[in-house]
Amino acid sequence: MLKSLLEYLGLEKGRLQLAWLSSAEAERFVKIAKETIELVRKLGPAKKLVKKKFATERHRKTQKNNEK
Amino acid sequence: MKDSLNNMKYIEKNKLVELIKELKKDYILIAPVKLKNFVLFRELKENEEPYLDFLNSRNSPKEFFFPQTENIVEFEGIIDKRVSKLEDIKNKKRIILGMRPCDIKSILILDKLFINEDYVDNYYKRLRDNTLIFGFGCNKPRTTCFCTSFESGPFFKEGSDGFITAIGDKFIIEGITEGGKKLIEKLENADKDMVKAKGEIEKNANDTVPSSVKVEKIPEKLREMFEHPIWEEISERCLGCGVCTYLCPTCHCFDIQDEVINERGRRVKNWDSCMFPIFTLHGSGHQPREFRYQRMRQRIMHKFNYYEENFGVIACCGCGRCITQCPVNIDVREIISSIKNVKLTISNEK
Amino acid sequence: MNNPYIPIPVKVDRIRFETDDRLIKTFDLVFIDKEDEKTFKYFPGQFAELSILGKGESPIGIASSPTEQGFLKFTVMKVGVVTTALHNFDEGAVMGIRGPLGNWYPIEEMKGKNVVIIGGGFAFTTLRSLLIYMLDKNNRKDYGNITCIYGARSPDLLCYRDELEEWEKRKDMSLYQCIDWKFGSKGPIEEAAATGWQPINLKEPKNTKIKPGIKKFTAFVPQLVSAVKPTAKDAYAIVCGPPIMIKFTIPVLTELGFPPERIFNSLENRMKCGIGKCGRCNIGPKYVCKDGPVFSLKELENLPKEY
Amino acid sequence: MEKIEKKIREIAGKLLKDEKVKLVIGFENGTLPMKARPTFIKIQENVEKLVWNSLCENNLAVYIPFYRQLMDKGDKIGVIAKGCDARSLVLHFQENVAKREQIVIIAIPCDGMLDRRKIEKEVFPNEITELSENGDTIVIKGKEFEKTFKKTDFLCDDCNTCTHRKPVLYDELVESSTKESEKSGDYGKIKEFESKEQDKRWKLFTDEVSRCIRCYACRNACPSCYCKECFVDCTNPQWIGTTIDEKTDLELFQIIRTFHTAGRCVNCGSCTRACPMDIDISLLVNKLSIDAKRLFDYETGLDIEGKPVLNKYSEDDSNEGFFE
Repeated sequence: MLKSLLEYLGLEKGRLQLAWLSSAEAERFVKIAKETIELVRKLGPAKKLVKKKFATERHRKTQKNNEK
Repeated sequence: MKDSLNNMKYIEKNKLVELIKELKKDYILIAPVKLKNFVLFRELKENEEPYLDFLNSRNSPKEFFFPQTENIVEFEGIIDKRVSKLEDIKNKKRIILGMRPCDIKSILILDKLFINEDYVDNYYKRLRDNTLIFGFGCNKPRTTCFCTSFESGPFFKEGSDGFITAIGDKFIIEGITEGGKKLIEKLENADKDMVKAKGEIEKNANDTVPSSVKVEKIPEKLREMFEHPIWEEISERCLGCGVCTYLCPTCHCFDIQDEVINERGRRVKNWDSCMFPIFTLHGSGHQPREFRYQRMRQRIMHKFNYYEENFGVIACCGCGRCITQCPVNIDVREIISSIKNVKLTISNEK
Repeated sequence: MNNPYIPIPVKVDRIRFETDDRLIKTFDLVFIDKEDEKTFKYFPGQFAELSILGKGESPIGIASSPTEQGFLKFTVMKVGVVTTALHNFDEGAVMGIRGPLGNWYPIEEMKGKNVVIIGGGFAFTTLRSLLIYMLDKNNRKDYGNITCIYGARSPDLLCYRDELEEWEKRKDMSLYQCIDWKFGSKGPIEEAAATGWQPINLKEPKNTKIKPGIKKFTAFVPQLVSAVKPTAKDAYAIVCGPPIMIKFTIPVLTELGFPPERIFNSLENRMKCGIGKCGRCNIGPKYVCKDGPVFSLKELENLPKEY
Repeated sequence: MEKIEKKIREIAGKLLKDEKVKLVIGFENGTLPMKARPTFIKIQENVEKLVWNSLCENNLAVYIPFYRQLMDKGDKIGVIAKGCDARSLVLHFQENVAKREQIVIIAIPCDGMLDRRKIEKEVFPNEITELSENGDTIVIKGKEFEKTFKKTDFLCDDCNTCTHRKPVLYDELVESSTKESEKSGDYGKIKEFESKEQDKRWKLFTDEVSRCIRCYACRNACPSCYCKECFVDCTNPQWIGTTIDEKTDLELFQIIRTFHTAGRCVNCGSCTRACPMDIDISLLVNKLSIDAKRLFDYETGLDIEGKPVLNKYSEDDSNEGFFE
């Protein structure tokens, strides 16, 4: 339901992945992890639900200082 | 008289947009804007027009002097030198256009807290000093307005740098302070008829305010009522949310919080509300205001007794926002009148 | 323009554990900019906001006395986010401080008078400041007899134990200490007695005859006050401790004849700004941060009981 | 309507007189023309205050957690309950907020409540000073106008889509001619939103939430939100930032609060109505209810013996969204 809600609100499909896993399923874990990494790579860096304003404001300032 | 006539200017309503465009070159312009079906004060964006046919705004313009979130310190990593956000506060002058007299009164009330001989809140003061306020007379007060109960009224001008009155298709603008006068000096002078019409409206204005509360002796009486059972009665339907305090133009309690993201951090002042239990919760778990009635009591006491005792003025301006927006319709006018009706017995008088 | 929200940079000079439960540490802070030291003028009883950027601020009583030069001392219990961060600091760490804030003990008014200091647990901090201040060789002559009654749950929870030992030996003050082992889980009264803590008549503490030379007892603070019977004549009582201790000590002092205007308490409440603006630490119209933390009993009697 | 009012007063009066309950929570007339508000009747004489009309918008179950101490003493509480209030009470029974025998449910099948904001919009910016109800029509008056509307055109969205107007559980039932909503369970607003493009949806959602002032009225008006310590108030660890200029924290607050009501929300619309900034919170909570129904064929607050849907596991639960 969480996945459905987030996708409904416009977060990229696949940004959240869920799986039933037992501690004995090592191979499946590796497979799922790899697939997820692959998927997220395709999606690129997260832009939504990332603290934007504050981080970028500071970032800009630091850049300016560096230029000086 | 002659001098005061010179300070009376006017502008056609449909010319206001041009004036604003002109002012925007040198000033940040804050004005009411229509959103969905309510009106909010905010900084006018590019090409955004103010909406002046409003009763009062949903939010209170106090947020332009006392922002809900305001950086007080910014830092990177651990600091070993003084850091201050003060230099960064935009020095660009601001104009608040169309602020209602009740809201201006609230700023005069807040001044006493933020700028006093004990300590000066520099952040508040800086914003205050950088802002010109153009008040806007209330031709149509709401049924929940009771500003006249607090030495104010729909055409109360104290605190305004200029004052706008809407008459027909014109705005009459009166310059009050030097800054205000200067801003409108290029406008055309109002003629005698306009000034007369304006005078007429102002004359009977106070009678147009439909609602009132009698606050005489309330502060003194409240002093004796701390232990009174009335608080439990009044607060029974309270949900404990922060609507009343966050929309209130005189509520000023705040929290200080630190926030760090990737080694960059800031310390901020955030609005806080005495209606939230966490407001007074001690680190040890001790809680001086555990119950809803204690928090409600704090809110009413703070406005109508403590503030009066500390600063000589009641911290309410009669705007009615807390009444219209409370999810369960708790009405401060009713609270005051029930306080008035309480008969103090000997046991309440310590 | 002086900005009351901006912390003054300080360096943590020295850290030591105060109690054996390792929850209380004392920090000596020195100003990085020596100019700040000159402007930071304070009196016993005042507090300051210890400020750790990224964590927040915590109001703590100043435990050092203005007569001690070169550092500020704070004794801090690990309870919340800020104090935990502080406890994790190493010597040499840099942090901030805002202050001095609040009012102070009536050091002027008490001149020429006897002073009874009553403290419990780690709330002894600002009382230490007061004691050091009055015992200072330049100030001692200004005050009459000084009696100090200090208690904690167990001996290892008493703060400033080195100094307590010194004060015990001093001729110009009397120090009484107590622990409440009997009531805790540590052990019976006999065991305490073997390590030097003498029993008193707990049911009728008034009837306890204190033998000269005996200065350590098993008792709660109010009972010990009752047993010591400090004279109220020309005397001030300064009380600082947990609320429960204050609650039971006040009646004892009243019975001994201390009038409300000569009993002083130091209170605490949740605070943020420390300068009477943020609106949470009020007791009635008074702000603990600005109008307090020191209140006379007489003042408190006129305020609502909401603390 | 008057009949219902009379009956409510009768039942409440009798319960108080016979000392069956200590307190009846119902509605009284408010001080605003478009508002009835919660009231707390403790003595029989006061039952005359009780009213019933299309302005009784609050979900009264929200008050139950405040009376735990009273109930622990063995006292009972009477609650005037619409369909949604009753379902919230069932949730409270399921989650041990109260025991079934501690609450006397006085049930009223409901016709849906009016949405103040929809009506205000019709006459904006003027103020409505009077509202009267007459069967299916409402009449509003202001200083310079008078208008008549059809009631069903101005119901709250959540009342339109309501699936159980008739209370599912009760001790006393006040009969009425209520019919279930024609649009019952038809979340057109949600479907419309869903059909938009992903980035458009995100923009709409973030724009809406950007007005949030963190007054937490949505949380406090919600009968399902009764945690002693809310995640937004935790300081150690601190789950979410405290500011309003960092919009991500506003978005997170709404998403997480919504998700905390997943399978526990009765879609009473209290959150949406309480919001002073007119944020359409039902846009989020309705979606969860749709999913609960779609994935687990579950509706909140129907079965007192049952458990909220995310509290139970069955082997044939839907695995949608999980890796195969």
